[in-house]
Amino acid sequence: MSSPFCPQSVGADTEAMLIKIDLHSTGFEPLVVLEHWQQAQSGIAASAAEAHFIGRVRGVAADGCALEALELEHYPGMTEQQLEQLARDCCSRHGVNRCLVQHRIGRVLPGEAIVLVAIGADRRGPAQRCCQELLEALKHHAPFWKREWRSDGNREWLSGNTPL
Amino acid sequence: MSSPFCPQSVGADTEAMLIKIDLHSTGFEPLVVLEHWQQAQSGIAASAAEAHFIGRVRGVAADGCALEALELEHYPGMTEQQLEQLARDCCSRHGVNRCLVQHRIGRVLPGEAIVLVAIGADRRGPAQRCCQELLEALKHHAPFWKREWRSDGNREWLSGNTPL
Amino acid sequence: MVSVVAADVPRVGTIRILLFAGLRERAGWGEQHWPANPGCAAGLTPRELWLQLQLPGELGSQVRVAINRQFADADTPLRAGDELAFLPPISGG
Amino acid sequence: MVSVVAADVPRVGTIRILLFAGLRERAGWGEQHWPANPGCAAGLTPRELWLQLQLPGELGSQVRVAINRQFADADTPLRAGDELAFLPPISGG
Repeated sequence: MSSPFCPQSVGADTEAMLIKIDLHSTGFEPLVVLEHWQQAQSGIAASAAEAHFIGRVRGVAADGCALEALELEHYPGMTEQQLEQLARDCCSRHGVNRCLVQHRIGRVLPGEAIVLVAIGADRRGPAQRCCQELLEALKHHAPFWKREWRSDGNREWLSGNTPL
Repeated sequence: MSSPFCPQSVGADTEAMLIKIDLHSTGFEPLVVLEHWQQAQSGIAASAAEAHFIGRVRGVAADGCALEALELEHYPGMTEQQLEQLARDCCSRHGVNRCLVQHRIGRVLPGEAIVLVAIGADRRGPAQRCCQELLEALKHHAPFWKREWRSDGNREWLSGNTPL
Repeated sequence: MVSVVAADVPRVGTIRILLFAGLRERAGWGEQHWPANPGCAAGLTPRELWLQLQLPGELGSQVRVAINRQFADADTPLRAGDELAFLPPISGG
Repeated sequence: MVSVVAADVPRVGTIRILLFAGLRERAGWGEQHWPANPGCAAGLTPRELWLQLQLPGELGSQVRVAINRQFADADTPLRAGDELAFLPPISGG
């Protein structure tokens, strides 16, 4: 149904998929990055549904010791390529059009953000599911490795992720 | 295992459940609210996993017409009580300890935030699941009603939520 | 326990009835006080009031009941001083 | 297509082999160039290199293979100029 009083909107469906991925070798502020990301989506064009996830370094190592820092090694070149591919696949599977992935590399301190995933979509279900799924995908299929620097002097490479 | 070099941390488990709920009769900025909420959790005490959801008013009404505004009526007194109860139940079910719910009332414009749910937890699974579940709970069990003010002059009460 | 907003002191011996949103507009009113002598309201339920007030729509499938700001069964006996609300389909978030 | 970072120009006639994280530390090296004459590397696979290099751990169950920065099967024939990486268990995010 269309009338002169009821113009059809040009919605998010017609926009290109927008994926932004960054690796940070120093600290980043998730909310500051989110603000810049949102500013590119002003007014009516803003996503009706946005799901975010922020992961931070715990203060405690896997063995219960206090943690001094987490070291994040990665495979330069492959990491970026994999993140891009995982994001693109996940977004098109869920039909979402906006995706932000930020990941730390190097030495990360307790309380600092390691990862930020944000998804913008027209519906809450796809936004939430895509955010969850992309987080799992990058945790298992992007070439990152964590080493714990413990306060007792031990340095241990982790052989996997914490349980979901 | 405990040694002088390996003090046991006092983790989030021992903290009380922290629930913050607000109704806004004028616009609120989700990222600003989140920033204040996060500032209460500084340094190592910051949640290792944080899941957010932001819902905004679409520019298009249910019938495809352009939307001028969304009117949000609620049941003062019951709304706050219900939100508190839903949040408390959901958080204790998922074992999470930090919860933020912000909801608009009154006249809300396209692009403006209607709802923000944020959950802080020690693990990503509980954070994400609790955020999703609490959003569904408040959409169906907190006494809010939306009326669309359409650009063709129609004013229509919605009889439910958009599909998940 | 009866919980009320400061501006709306309950009238002794009445049941305060509230309607919201589309239901309020279809009924043409948003608030009524129904006489209910203390001790004599026994047996009066939201379902009976719904019928007596000839409210539009279907109680149960579409319209939910809250007594004193808690969801309640439509067959719960009401007491003088209660705040009863009929809630059309919720659409928050 | 061989994709390389600017600082690491591939040596013609070799396969560049990379190790990471715990695997690199246990092996005691992070990068090697394995001779592979163009056309003559046929048949040489990551699995064979893994055995010849006597790398620690288990290929497949623990260690994954990437060829030219894409996950690949450990039995994929390698070609001169390829970048081969052995990836210990991933723990990102």
